[in-house]
Formats: sequence, C-alpha cells, structure tokens
Amino acid sequence: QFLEKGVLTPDEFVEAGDQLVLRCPTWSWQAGEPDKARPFLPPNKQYLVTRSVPCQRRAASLASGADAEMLVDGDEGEGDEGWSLTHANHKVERQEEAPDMLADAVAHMDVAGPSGAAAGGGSEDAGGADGAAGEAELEMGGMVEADDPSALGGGSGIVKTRTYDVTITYDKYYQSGRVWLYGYSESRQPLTQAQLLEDVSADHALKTVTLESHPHIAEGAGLHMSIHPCKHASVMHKLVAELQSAGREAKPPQYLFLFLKFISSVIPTIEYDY
Amino acid sequence: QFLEKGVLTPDEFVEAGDQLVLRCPTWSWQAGEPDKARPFLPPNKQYLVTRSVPCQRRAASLASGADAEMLVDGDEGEGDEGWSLTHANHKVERQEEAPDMLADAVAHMDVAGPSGAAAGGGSEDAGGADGAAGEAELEMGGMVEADDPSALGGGSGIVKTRTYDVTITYDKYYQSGRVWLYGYSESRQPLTQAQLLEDVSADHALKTVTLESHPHIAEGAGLHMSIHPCKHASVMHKLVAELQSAGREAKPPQYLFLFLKFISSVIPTIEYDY
Amino acid sequence: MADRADTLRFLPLSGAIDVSFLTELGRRKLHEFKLSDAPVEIRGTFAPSNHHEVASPLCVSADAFDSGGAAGVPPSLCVVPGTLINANTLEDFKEWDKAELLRKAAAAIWQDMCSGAALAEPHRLCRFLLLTFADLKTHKYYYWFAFPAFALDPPPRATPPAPLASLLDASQLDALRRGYAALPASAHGRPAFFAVRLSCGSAGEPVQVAEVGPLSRWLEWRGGAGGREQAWIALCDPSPQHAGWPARNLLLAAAAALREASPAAAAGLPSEVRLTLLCFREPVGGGGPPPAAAGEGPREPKSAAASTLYNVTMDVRGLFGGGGGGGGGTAAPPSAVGWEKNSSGRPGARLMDLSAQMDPAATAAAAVDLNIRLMRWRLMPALEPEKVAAQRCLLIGAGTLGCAVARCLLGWGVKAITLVDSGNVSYSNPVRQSLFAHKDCIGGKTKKAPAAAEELRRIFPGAEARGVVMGIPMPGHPVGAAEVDGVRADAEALDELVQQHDIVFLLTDTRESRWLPTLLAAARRKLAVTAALGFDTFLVMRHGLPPPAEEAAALGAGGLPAGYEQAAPAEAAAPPPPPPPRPRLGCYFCSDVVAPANSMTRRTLDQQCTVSRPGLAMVASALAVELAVTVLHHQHGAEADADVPAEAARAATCDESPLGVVPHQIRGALSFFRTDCMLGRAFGKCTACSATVTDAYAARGFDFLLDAFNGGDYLEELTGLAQMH
Amino acid sequence: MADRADTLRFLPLSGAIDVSFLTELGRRKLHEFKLSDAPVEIRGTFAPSNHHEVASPLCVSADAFDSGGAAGVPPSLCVVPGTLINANTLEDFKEWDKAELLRKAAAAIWQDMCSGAALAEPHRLCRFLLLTFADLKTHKYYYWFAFPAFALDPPPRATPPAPLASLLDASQLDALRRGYAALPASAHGRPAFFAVRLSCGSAGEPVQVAEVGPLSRWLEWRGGAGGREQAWIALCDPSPQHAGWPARNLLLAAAAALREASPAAAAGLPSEVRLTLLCFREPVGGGGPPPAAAGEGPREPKSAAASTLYNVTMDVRGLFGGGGGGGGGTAAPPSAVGWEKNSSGRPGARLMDLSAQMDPAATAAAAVDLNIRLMRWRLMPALEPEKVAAQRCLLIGAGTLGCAVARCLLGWGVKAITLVDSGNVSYSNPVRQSLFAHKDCIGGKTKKAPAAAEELRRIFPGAEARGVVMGIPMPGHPVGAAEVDGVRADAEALDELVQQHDIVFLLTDTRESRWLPTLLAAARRKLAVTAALGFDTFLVMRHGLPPPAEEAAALGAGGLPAGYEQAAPAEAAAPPPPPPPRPRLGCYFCSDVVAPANSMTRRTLDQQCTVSRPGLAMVASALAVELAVTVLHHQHGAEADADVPAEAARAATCDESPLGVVPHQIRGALSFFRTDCMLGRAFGKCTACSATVTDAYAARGFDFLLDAFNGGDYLEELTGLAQMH
Ligand SMILES: [Zn+2]
Ligand SMILES: [Zn+2]
Repeated sequence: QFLEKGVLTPDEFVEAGDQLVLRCPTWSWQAGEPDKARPFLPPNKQYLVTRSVPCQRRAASLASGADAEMLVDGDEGEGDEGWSLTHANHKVERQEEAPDMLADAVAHMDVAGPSGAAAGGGSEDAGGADGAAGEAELEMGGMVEADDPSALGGGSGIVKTRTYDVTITYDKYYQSGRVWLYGYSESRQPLTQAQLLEDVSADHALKTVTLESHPHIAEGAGLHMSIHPCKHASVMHKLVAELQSAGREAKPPQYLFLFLKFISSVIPTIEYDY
Repeated sequence: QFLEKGVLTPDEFVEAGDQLVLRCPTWSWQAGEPDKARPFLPPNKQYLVTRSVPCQRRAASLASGADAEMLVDGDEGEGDEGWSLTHANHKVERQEEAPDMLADAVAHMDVAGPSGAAAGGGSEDAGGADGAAGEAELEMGGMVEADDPSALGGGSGIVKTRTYDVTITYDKYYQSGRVWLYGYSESRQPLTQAQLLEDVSADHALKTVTLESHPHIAEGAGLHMSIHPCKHASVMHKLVAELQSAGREAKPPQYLFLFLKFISSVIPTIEYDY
Repeated sequence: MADRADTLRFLPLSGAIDVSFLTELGRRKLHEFKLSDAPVEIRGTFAPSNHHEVASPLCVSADAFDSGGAAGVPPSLCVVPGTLINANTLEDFKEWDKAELLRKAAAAIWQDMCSGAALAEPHRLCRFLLLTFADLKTHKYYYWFAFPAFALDPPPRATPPAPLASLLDASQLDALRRGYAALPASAHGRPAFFAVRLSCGSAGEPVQVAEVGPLSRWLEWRGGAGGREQAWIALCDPSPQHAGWPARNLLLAAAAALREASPAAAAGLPSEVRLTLLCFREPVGGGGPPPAAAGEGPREPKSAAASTLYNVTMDVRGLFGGGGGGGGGTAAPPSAVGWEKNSSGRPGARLMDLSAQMDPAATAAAAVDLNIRLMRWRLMPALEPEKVAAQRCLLIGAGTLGCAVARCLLGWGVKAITLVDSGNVSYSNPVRQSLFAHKDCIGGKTKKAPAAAEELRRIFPGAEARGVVMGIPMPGHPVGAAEVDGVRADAEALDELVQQHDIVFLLTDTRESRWLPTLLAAARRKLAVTAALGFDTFLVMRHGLPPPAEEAAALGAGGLPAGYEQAAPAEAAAPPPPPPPRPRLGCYFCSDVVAPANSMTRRTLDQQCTVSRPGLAMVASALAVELAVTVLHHQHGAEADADVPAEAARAATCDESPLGVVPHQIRGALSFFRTDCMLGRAFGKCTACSATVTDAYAARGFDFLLDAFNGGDYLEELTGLAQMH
Repeated sequence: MADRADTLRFLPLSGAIDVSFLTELGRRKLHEFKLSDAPVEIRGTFAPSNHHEVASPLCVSADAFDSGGAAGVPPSLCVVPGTLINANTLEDFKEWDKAELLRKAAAAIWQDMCSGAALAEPHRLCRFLLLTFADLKTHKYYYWFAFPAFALDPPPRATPPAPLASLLDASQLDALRRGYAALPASAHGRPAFFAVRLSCGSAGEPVQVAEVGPLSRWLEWRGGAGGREQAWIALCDPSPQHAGWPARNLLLAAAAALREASPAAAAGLPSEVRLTLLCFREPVGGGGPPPAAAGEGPREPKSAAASTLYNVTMDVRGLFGGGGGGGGGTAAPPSAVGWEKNSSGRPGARLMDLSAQMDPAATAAAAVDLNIRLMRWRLMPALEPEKVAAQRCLLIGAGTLGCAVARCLLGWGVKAITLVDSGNVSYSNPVRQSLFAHKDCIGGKTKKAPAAAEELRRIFPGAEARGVVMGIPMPGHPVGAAEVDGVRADAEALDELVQQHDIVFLLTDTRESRWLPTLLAAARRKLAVTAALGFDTFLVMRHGLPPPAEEAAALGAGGLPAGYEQAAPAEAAAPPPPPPPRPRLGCYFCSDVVAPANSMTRRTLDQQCTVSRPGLAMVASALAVELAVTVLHHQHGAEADADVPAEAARAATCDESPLGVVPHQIRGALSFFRTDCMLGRAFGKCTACSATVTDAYAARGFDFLLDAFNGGDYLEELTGLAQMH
C-alpha cells in the first residue's frame, strides 16, 4: 500500500531502515529500552538514530526567502491538501552572526517564566550569572596545566552549533515513520521546548509538532519533540505520485529517503544525512 | 416594596416574625450559632423555628386528588408564571395504613446504595438487622422493671409519625423568607435526603428544593432541606395581589402567614401552625 | 361509677432527642465534661397534644443545657427538668445501674409528694433521666430516657374518659382556655399541671368553670362551697388519647396531699381516693387567631386532640406509711418504673446514627439525585431523569471529547460510565481534557482511561466509572501474526463492552477508529452517538438503529415479518401487512464511498490532528449528550426518525421528543456561531452498518474483522462499494 | 619548507555527554556503583568532521558502558576508550587530584608509545578521562573530560596545511576513500588512525595512492621503494580545520616508533623528525549514495570539511631517554595536558542541568504553549494565540458557567484568570461545576472562588489564577447602615478588579448581580461578555463598548470631537468632521424597560433558579469564550460592530474577524439544537451602560451606587426609564 496510500508495514520499515543505515552510515538501528520494544519489529531494530547532527541556524531565519522551493497546494479546508516538494530546503549558508545565545537564554526564561522554575537550561551562555553552580566555581583553581602552545584556543574559525539527536520510530497507528528530535545548545545543554520550536519551520500549515516521551528511550531525558505523523501518509503518497509521474520508481526501501526529505522541510536547518 | 414586588426588608421580616410568634406560639425566635448571626437582624431574632411538627403521610400520596385546590397559572416558559392559592392543601385525613416503614428503609438504602455507606438511618425500622449496634443488644438484659399494668403498650391507637423541625430564615439576596426542614423518622432517626424529598410535593413546576447547611445551625446535623427562595417574591407578590383584588389588606406583618400558606403547598403533609 | 371503672392506663412519654442536642452534647463532652460522667441538670419540653392520634414527644434540644429555667422556651411548651448522665464508654452505658438511677430519681419525687412540695411546685412531679453515650468518632449516639413513675398495687382505676366538651358548653370551654392562658408564667414555662374550680349548678344546670389556678389551689378548692363546687386536677397532656404519663405522678401527689391535708382524718378515710383528672389538650396561647388577611377565613382546624375527663379511683392503703403516720412522708416509695421502651416495645436504649448524615458520599449522592429530580419538576411530567441516569454509557476515547461527555453525563446523573482509551496523559492534555490534572502528566505513564474514571469518582463518589485501557483495532491497519491474539482479545472485549452498555459514544479523533464501534453498536442494536471535530467545525450525530435481526431477515426474504409467515396458514384472514418501514437513519460511515481505511489520504473533519478551537469540544460533547438524552425521551427511543425542521416552520417538526426535536446530525461552525440539523439515510452499501457487514460479523466473527483490518479493499468489495468507484 | 613552518596547533576535542548517558549513569550509580568511585572503563565515539566549520564532538551515550568494544556502534564512528570516575560528592568531584589522574593516563599512553604498542594498536593513543558527579536529586550533572596529550618543548611545527585535493586528483582521492573503507574492521570501530602508502612518480607525475593500511604498516612503508614511495600517517579527523587533537599523540607515537625502529641510528639521527600527517575528513562508508529515486538527482552537498596534509617537524631531542637508550621507553614522559576547557575557555568542569527538563511545571507550560502555537500554524497568519493568552480575564461567578469559562480560557492559553464568587461548594456542585470535586463539599465551608483558582493551578501550574471571595452588591437590595462600609469595600474592590483585567465575563445566575459589573465594564471600557441560562435555552452576548470619555463628551457637546474645537481657529481649513458613529452595540440591560431591581417578578432567562440541562452551560460557556476570542481578532476589537448574517447569504456578513463573524448576541435552544445570532443596539436610557449612568458613577462614585442599591426606582428615574412605563 506504499504506492497507493503512502503507508508502510513494519517489515517495510525495517527494510527501508536497513537501506538508510547502509547508505547513510551516520544512521544506525537501536534496540532502545528492552521493556519498550514493540513486538512487530526485530529487537535490535526498533528505531533509527543519528546523533549530534549540527543545526547552525534557526528555522525562523529561513522564513522569508528560502520557501520558494516548497510548494503547498490545496486549501486550508477539508479538501485535498498536500505537499509538493520540488526541492528540499537543505542548503545552509554561512551565518555571519554567532548563534544568538542571548535569545537562547531569554527564550528559556520565557518558558520557565512566572513559575520561577527556571534553572540551568541555556542560561549560563548569557553570562553564567544564574547562580546554579556556575561553571566559574568549577574551574580548576589551584591546579595549573602546563602552558600548551600547541592547543588552539578561541578564534579558530570553528563554530559551535546546536546539535540534535534525530530518531525515527515506526508508528503503528499511522503506518508511517515518525521523527523525534532531542537537541542540545551550543554549550551542550539540553534545549528547552521553546528552544526546540525555534528549529521547526512555522511557515506552513499541516505541521503538527508535539512534545512527548520517546517511545523507546528512558523518560529521564525529558520530552522529545516529534513531528506528528497524522499527515505523513498523505504527504508520502503525494511524493510517490510525483516521482512516478516523473517516470521514476518508488519502492518501500526508498521510503526513508523520501521521508527524511519531507521532514527536512519541517526542520530545515537540522543537517542530518539521507 | 412588599405590595409591589413581594419582597421584604429585614425589619419587616422581624415584624412579621413577631406576629407569627405572637399568634402561633409553637413558633419561636432563635439566636442560632452566635458566629453565624447576620448583622441586619437582632441577635436573638435570627430565625424562627417550630419543632417536632408531625408529618403523617408522604406528599406523593396526595399527588392525584387533593391538588384541585391549587392552581398554577402561567406557562413553563419565560412568561408570567405564578401561583394562585385558593386553599392551602393542609387537611390531613386519617391514613389507614401505618407509615410505610419498609419503604422508608428501602428509600434509605437506595441513597446509600452502591457506595456501601448505608448505616443507621431508618433501617432498623425494617427489622433492625442492619448490624449497626442494633437496639436488641441495648435492651435491658438482666434488669427487669416491675410489671406495670398502668402503662399503655402497643395498639393504643397512637400513631408514630415523622416529625419535622421547620425553620424560617431571612434571605438577604432574595429579600424573602426561606424555609428549612429537618426531619426525623417514626423512630426518631434523622431522615435521609431521599426520605426528605418524599415530603415535598413534586407535582408543580417552580419548586426548587435544595439541600444545604443551615445558615444558623451547626453543621453537625448534616444538610437541611430548603425551598429555594428564587420564586418566593413573585409568588408572594401574586398572593398579595389576589388578596388585594379580593378587597383585603396585605401588610408586611402578615407576610409570614401568607408565606407559610404558600410553603404548605410545597410540603403539604407537614402540619405546622400558621 | 365504680363498677364501670377499669385499670387506668397511661401513655408513656416518648423522649425525642434533637440532632442539635447531640451536637451540643458532643461539644460539651469535648470541652467541658471530658471524662466526667457526673449528672448534669438539663431541661426538656413538651407541648400538649394537638393532633388526635399523634402524641407530643418530650423534646431535648441544644438549649437543654441552658440554665435559667424556661428562658427562651416558646410559651406553648411545658418545661420538664431532667438529669443527664453521659457515660464515657459504651460499656459504661450498658453496665450503668439503671434500676438504682431510677430508684433515686423516684425517691426524690416521692419525697416531694409526701412533703406536699409537689403540689406547690408541680414541676417536681414530671422529671426525666437521660443516659447517653456519644460515640463521636462514628457519629453514633446511644441514649435512654426514663420518666420516673410509681407502679401502684392495685393500680388506679377510672371510668372511660368523658370528652370535656360533653360537660362544658362552648362558652365554658372558652373560659377554661382563657383561664389557663392567664395563669402566671412560671420558671418552667407553660404550667404542665394546674387546677380547675367548677361550680356545679343545681341538677340539670351545666357545670360552670369558676376559676383556673395553680395546682396548689386544688386542695383548697376541692369540696368547697358545700359540695356545690368541684375541683379538678389537670394535666397539659402530651398524649392525644388516654391519659398522659405525667398524670401518674400527678394523681399520686394529689392522693398524698389529701392524706397530708387531713392527717387526722386519714386513718378514718376510706382506703380509696376519688379524683377528677382533666387531660387538657387545647391549643391555647398566642395572641389569638392570625389576621384574616392571611387567607380566606380562619385556617382549617387540624384533626385536633380533645381534652378528656377521668374519674379516678385510687387504692391508697398502705401507701403512705401504714394507717396513721402523717407529716413525715417517711413511708417507703412504691416501686418505680419509667425506662423508655425501644421501637420493639421492650425496655432498651436507642441509637441515633448520624453517620449517614455525616457521610459525604451519601450526601453527595442525595444532592445529585435531588438536582436530577428538580429537572423533572420543571418539565413535569415529560422528563425522565431516572431513565437517563440509569443508562450505562460506553465512551470510546477519553480525550477532549471523552472527558467532556463523561462530565456532562455525570451532570445528568449517569453513574455507569466506561471509558476506553489506550493513551497516556500528556502535558498538553489537562488544559483541554477536563478529567486530567497536571499530576497525571508527571512520569508520562498515566493511562487516560483509568485516570479519567478515577477523576469521575473524585468528582462524584457515586459514579460507577471504569477505565479500560485498550486499543481499537482498525480497518486498513494490518494485524501481524504475532498480534492476532491480542487484537482478537481487544475486539472481543469491545464487543462485550458494547453489549454491557446502553449507549456508545464515539469520541476518538480518527475516522477508522470509529469503524469497529460503529459496527458493534449496529450489530448489538445500541444507540451510538458520534462527535467529531475540525478546527472550528463539529459534527454530532446519532447512528440509525438497524432493524432487529428477525425483522431484517424477514424483510430480506420477502417483505413480510417472519412471524406472519407461520401464522398466516392458521388464520383465515391474515392481518394486513405493516406499512413499509421508513428508511432508517445512517451511521457515520453511511455517506462514504470508500472504506474507512483510506482515511489517511482523504481527510475529513475528524482526521486532522487534534488542533481545534478549545470551545469546540465543549460544545460538541454537550450536544452529543443532550442529543442522546433527547432521543431517550422519544417514544421510539433510538429508533426515532429524524426530521430537519424547515427554516420557516421550526415548530412544525414531525418527530419530537418531549425535550424537543430529535435531529440526526448536528453540524456547527464556530466561524458562524451557528449549528444546523441535517439528515442522512442509511446506505445499503455502508461499510460499517449495512446488513452485509453485520451479517458477515454475525457469521464469521473475528475472522471477518481480521479481513477488514488487513485488507484495504476487503470491505469495499464485500459491500459492493468498490463497484461504485 | 622549514622556514615556513610554524607551531602546529591542534583543535581540542570537545566532550559531549548525552542525556541518555546521564540517565544510565544515574541508574548504575544507584544499582551498581553505589558508593564506589573506582574507575570504570567506558567508550566514546567521534565521527570525522563533515562540515567545514563544525567540529565533531566526542560523544558519550548510554551505550558507553557496553562492553565488547565497538559492538553496536555505527560504522561511521571511531570508538575511543575512556575511563569514568564518578565522584560520590560534589566536594570529591572538586577536590579530586586531576593532575595526578591526567599524569597516570598520560603515562600509560607514553608507555605504549615507547614500547611500540601504540602503532600496533592505535586506539591506545586516543583515550579520554571522564570525571563526573551526578546530583540525582536536583538533576544536576557535573562532568569534566580530559583528552591526555603531551606538551612538547619545543612544540611540533608544520607548514600551512595543503588541501588533499591539491595533491591528489579525483581518481586518487577516490582510491584513498575506497582504501580506507576497505580497512579491516577492528574492535574499535572505524579506524581513527591509519597509514597511507604513496608512490611518487617521476617529477611532475602526480602522486599515486598505492595502499591504505593500518598504522602499523607506516614504519615499513616509510621510505620504501628507494625513496620513490612516501608514507603518511593519517587521522580520521573530528576537526573540520586545523589538525584534530588526536593527531598530537599520533605524531609523538610515530616519532617514538622511528627512534625505536632504528635504535642504532637513533643517536646519529638529527634531532628533528619530519612526518607527513593526513587529516582525513572524507564522508567515507556506507553502500554508496542513496538511490536516485529518493529525489531529483544527488543530494545537495553539505559545506563539507576537506582533508588536509601537514608536513610536520618535531624536535625530539631529549624526549626518548637522552641520546641513546633504545628499547626501554623508560624515559620520563613529557608533561601532560588535556583537561577540557569550559565555555569561558578556562580549564573547568561543566554542568548539565536537567532540572528544567525534569520540572513538570515547565514542561506543562511548554506543552501548552506548543498547543497554542499549533493553532496559529493551522490558521497562519491570522490567529493570534499569544494575544488571547495574554488577556487578563475576570470571571464574575464561579459556578457552572464560571468553571467552564475558566477551563475554556485555559485551553486558549490564558493564564491570568480571576474568579469572583461568595458562595461555598455544595454537594450538588461538582457534577456540573467542573472545577470542584467531592472533597470540596465536605464540611460545607469551601469557598468556590479560591477552590476554583486552586483547581486551575492543579490543572495547569502556570495558571495565574486568583479566587476572590466577594459578594456583588445589587440594585434593589437595600444596604443597611451597618453594611455600608462592607458594601463600599466590595464595590471598590470590584471596580479595581475590572480595571486590572481586560475582559469581564458575567457568569452569575441572576439578573441584578450583573448590573454592577456591566456598569463597571462600561465605565472602564472593558470588553464584557455575558452568558445566561434557562432550562434549555441560553444567551451569550458581548456588551458594546461605550465611546471613550473625551469622545463622548465631545459628541455630547455638539457632535465634533473635542480636539477639533481647539484646533479649528488655528487652522485655515478644518478637517472634515468624522462620519457619524454607528450606534454601538447594547449591553445586557439595554433591552430592558425596567431597572434590574425588578427582576424578581419579571423573570427572564437567567433569573430562574439554576436548573438547566447539564449540557447547556458547557455550550454557553464555550461560546462565550470563543466569542471573546473572535472579537479579539477583529481589527476593531471590542469596538467591532456586529451584523446578523442573513439566512440566505451567510458568507456575506459585513463585519468579520479572521476567525469568522463577530456576532453581538448568540441565542440557542437545546430543544431545537440551534443557535442564532442577533443584534441589539445600545439604548440611551439603559440603566447599566448609558452615559447617564456611567457619568453619574464617575461623578458620585459609591454614593451613586448606594442610591441604586437602595432605591428601587432610583435608576429608572435617573435614566428617564420611568417615563416610559
Ligand atoms: Zn452506515
Ligand atoms: Zn446597556
């Protein structure tokens, strides 16, 4: 039913995942928490992951220009909505400014906001004055390392970016893949939910992002951001139809490549492989 | 505004209460719980009470016949609803059957029902087998009273009835009296709310009965049944208008007599004085 | 007269404890008595009986503890002094030497009688004992009243009572009443005992009430004016018939006074004493009848108790200290009686159990029940809230819609609510899903269905709410071999649930999850109500009920119900065939031309991810419940047909319940703040409710379902829908 | 070349701890390590950089504890062995002798270098230390990575790096990649270090990649084929530019191997060693590019990092045991460096604070915020959920309507909700009033307003909910002298509350209790929305906003706004007068011809005691909120005019917000399952919102209110309404 409806069976998902891992070795299968394993998938192939994927810019910075590549047809109503992706919006240009760490910190404060629960997060980026066992206190103190002219310090042209762990699970209900994102700030703090949302393109309808516990990962990490799969089948169906009308073949093993291409329009600045 | 709108000021309420106490000495003023006293009423004239008023039959037994005396005109809608009382339905005929104690007990059980909270109530009337320290256990045991041929036993023609404590408070919001009922079964158990409802005439619209804590009595007693005063003013207005059209005068001191006449149509079998 | 005299029997007083007394007793026990069980002086009151067959009890209220006699007691009541003994334990209460208690109290009364104090201060005659134990923790109060009296041997005898009205005419009766009302107030309220002086005219002349006075005057009045005057002793009688209990001590006190008054003559007097006792039961007091303005003429008299007169003969031999000794009253008192009998007629304590009053769950149940009744009273007699409340409701989905529907059902008094959902409560749920709170999100492992059921019980302890954690198998969602058993169990459990309930609410957020419940509701002929949301539009509809199986089979065979085919040969004139049934109403899937599996690519209202205006679910859920309630009130219930009221003539709808029209579908749009009723008939090729489908389910059961779950086109082929593409 | 050589600087590795590692660390700490802080062998991974300015971190994940080398590690990653020391306390963590720790780890590496083991098993060269302290209670994790390396004096020097592509043509580059990919798998995943053999053709001929092999081959390849071959040492480089940190030990190991390989020659060799270092950064691995089907042609190349070559010169004098001693590697190691720097660039530990992730309240706030954003994304860009969420809402009444309105507001993300009510929660409330539960009934003393506010916070901790226990003074309810101060305080407090909020919802169950809030909302120009219930009918309406005071004054004076009168003389051409304003919308009282005090006898919708069909309040409350939200989206906000869409042409409404029509009144009847929009203009004699009334309030304040409360006809006389009777 891949061609007809854009949906995928569990077996097809495994097949497509094997293809992805084979061709894009930054991806790998994971077993996940054993007690969360789904019976219809092999124990060691429960989900796919690629880690520490850089994400240099915020999706909002792409808002105006880069969208011409992506067409959404259909209307807002109950009609025949869908995606038409002619080009994945994946080219990242050099950004002159450093990542906006202040905004980072402010966004975090917004969320914790009035409840006074603000703690940690990206705050120390903004000066480390938030008191939560600031790093200054943890500096080496008495111990002095040998002077090391061989080590590069700042100004090396190396950019620190947000990084994401991207996982793909199989959604039995929607018979489709489902993407989950867990992000870290430039200083390796887990991103708050508000920060995560900065990396989602808000410019199109039909995107439904949720924050949930990951189905295969221990709860300790907090919530993962996920693109809700309710529209995946219809979008995949559309993409398959486009390919076919262009005379190309589309088979389940290629599902994830197409799928990730589609997802990259939702999270355009997260530079995972596919 | 008594004539115009059927409402009463606190002072008029006191005046009317004094009249009631004077003419129907079974009624008396009460101070109630000092910390619940309302400032706009004299401390020792917070509410009116008459106790142990017998109530031999259930209101439901009056349902069919006796209502011809009471006319309700107006419709159910938003129009000009009202009461027309030509005759208070207060005559109680001899009832051949003993009060239906079984029904009493069953009604009680209905309420406590599935929650298993049934305890006490009128249950021992039905045989005392409900285990809650049955009275049998409390009988005199070893001690035997002298044989007493002068004492009447059963079969004396004396009927045990439910009894009610009837109180009238002043409702500041509705500027009217408000009647509260607390009842006891034939064996002097407090009536459950379901039992209380058996003594309210259900045959007319516009009656709104609530169960609430009494505004001047300690909470320990449980809830009292009250006729909600939301319609009192309009009914009183109507009654006053009728009196006037019949050429009689209607003044605030007579309020409570009229009021109790009106209330007696809601609780037709509770034989209080007015 | 003596030959007609029989043992005079007295109606025992009945002690009535007020809840307010118990509340006050509890308070004093805690703050004042503590562990003391020393006697406490209290007071009770009784009224003269004013109902011909109801006795006035001796009431003990919160003000029983008030010192200062009758202060605050209404003038219509007689005050009775009493002694309270509050035991510390139930054991103490049981073991208390009640005989001794009574004996002591009686001895005091005896002393007063013999000394003559009783006549001067007659409140000494009527006393009571109250032994209590307050189990404050369980709200149980044990109590036992005693009204001490003396058992004489032989007992006093009397002629049958004569109605006072047979002796006094109306004017004399009135004089008596006025005389009583004019008695000076005492420290014990309305006088319970008094004396009446009568002047007897010559033979044939009526008796005249000469004076009403305190009991102390009786002795002086007795036999005055050379025998032309009589004096009665009178009791303000709590008993409506017979003589009231306080008369016992009154009579004995009077007899004692007689002996005392003429000690010299005492020895010579006959052993019998004759007295006239008036049991006074007049509604005296107050400032007269209410003003005429209060109604149309004087109030209807109650079936009032009537005063009566007794001619009493007492054998006082040996009672007052042998033959002679006057003055001292030192004779031993007769044996005392007076512990109250319980409701079985045996001496025994009673129990007032306030635990039901104090039980919040029972109180809540009663309050909710009352609210439901109130609704009927408003729309009497059409509304059947009990019928609504008795419905067992199955809610498929415990999300925004499920929570709101459950709450609305609770508002209608529905207790049996089962929620089916497989999901967990997530952090964004509580602000929209009204049965969850923040705590349910923490940990991410709280299942919605049981959490919702628990909250329903938290709202109303009487709710019989159940949460079933279960996924709904769906067509087009193939079942792997390893999962077949689990899916079978789910499908069977769901069927079981549908059969156990009366109404099925379909409240999931996707199209295909409604398929199996729709099919099961059709197969089991249960009322099904669907609510579905868009962003700012909603659909609420009821599913038409398929005809009963036998009827459907008969109609399918040839148009005549099955029963007729058998009956026809036997009867000469076959009954006329029933009118052809109107096409029934459709289900949620009836307007589809594809099977539900396709829903992913054909999005309709409910297939969008659940992002809608927050008010939408509240509106749709409420309407779903109200629609079901309206349908329940229709004479044909779930089989009721629907009609869309024409815009111009709304009132002229063809099918109504007492609650109003019973539409089939209600569609609304928040963008217009409008709702409209629509109607759709059942579709013969419907993939969820057509006979083809229900028959296939009846025949093949889970195997059929499995085919539907697995095969995308199976349902379309089966129903013939595929041919329409 | 030497003259161009400069100190070679290495990009330090960056340690990246994964949350999953912390979770696993916490678990092992609890169940395995307990109080042990003994070293634990773990593993980390890094990938070669594939982004021209982003360095690949050394990642430590939950699987770091997995024994068995690289099992489960994707083939694209290099495995790095590490040592974990988990301190028991923060003090231990701080006080730990980090210099000693580093020294020991470096000594082991030194030993491997000197013994030659490093070249044979190059994973011995790249190691890491990880010192941690897990504060499991506060979800704070302290950690410090060290990547031991040796600081040589003088440091190695190198010429500027040459891009690999400048030396190798495309085919040779490909050969190199394929050669690397074909390297045998090791127990440590993708080889981090390897060797490349090159054959150098005659002058001018391009360099050919002859072979790619393990690092151990390097020594043998070096200088083979009579100098016509070269050998490079290569690092799979995590750094996108510069040389990656692991190259430091690689270079030193190579130098040591050189000395070792020819001990005899060692003494005679020059003190400088020259090496060629390849920093390999190719996206090697996998089964080739994705199939063409995945898109239109090959994927856009990332801004990939490029491999580079360094010609390195190392001064090794005195490094390896003076001049002579080969074989032993007994020389003291150079000083070690490698503790990671913190984000300030100073050596220091880092902290990962998961408390925000673990804080349920923050999580809930984020989840709700997300839900709100989702709504905008659906209706982008018209929806302004932030604007809605920022409204401060005052709810007069915390009963059935108040609870439902508050819940619906919460659904819209509104946080500032104040409920005003003076009542207690009674037993029949919870089944209909959705912010109360059974527990709130017990005792009968729980105030509705604070209980509702508390429940709102229980639902959503971010709610800034307040409950104000306060009665609403009402016209026609005279205020006794003793009460004046209290009523004044209430009225003033209510005015204060109205001013502090943006929207006032009127949700009481009687007519006259709406009067004061209506007046205050008009006086303070706040949007007021009323909901009122009958048994099965409801009314939801917004109150028209009076013109601003100055404008009203101006209009009252003569029709021209006040500003114009002053400006006119100065300007030659006065601007044209503004068009006459359309009559504004009415308030709840505008259609009345009697003042609210009369309501007792003139019952309208809301004056009946609150017995209504349970669904009614849910519908009315939801519509009240949605109406307010729609109005907020209108360009004129609360001043928006309304129009009733004609039945025939619903779409052609004149005044709409992006959310749809903005009606004035919505009336609905459950008996028809219909709602209709209606419109009523403001009434000049309105007792609640007319200028007469608001002016009187502005002028006389509470004294005016007191007259209104006390005098039944005061308002009618004031407004002139009395003349209309
Ligand atoms: Zn159907
Ligand atoms: Zn107005």
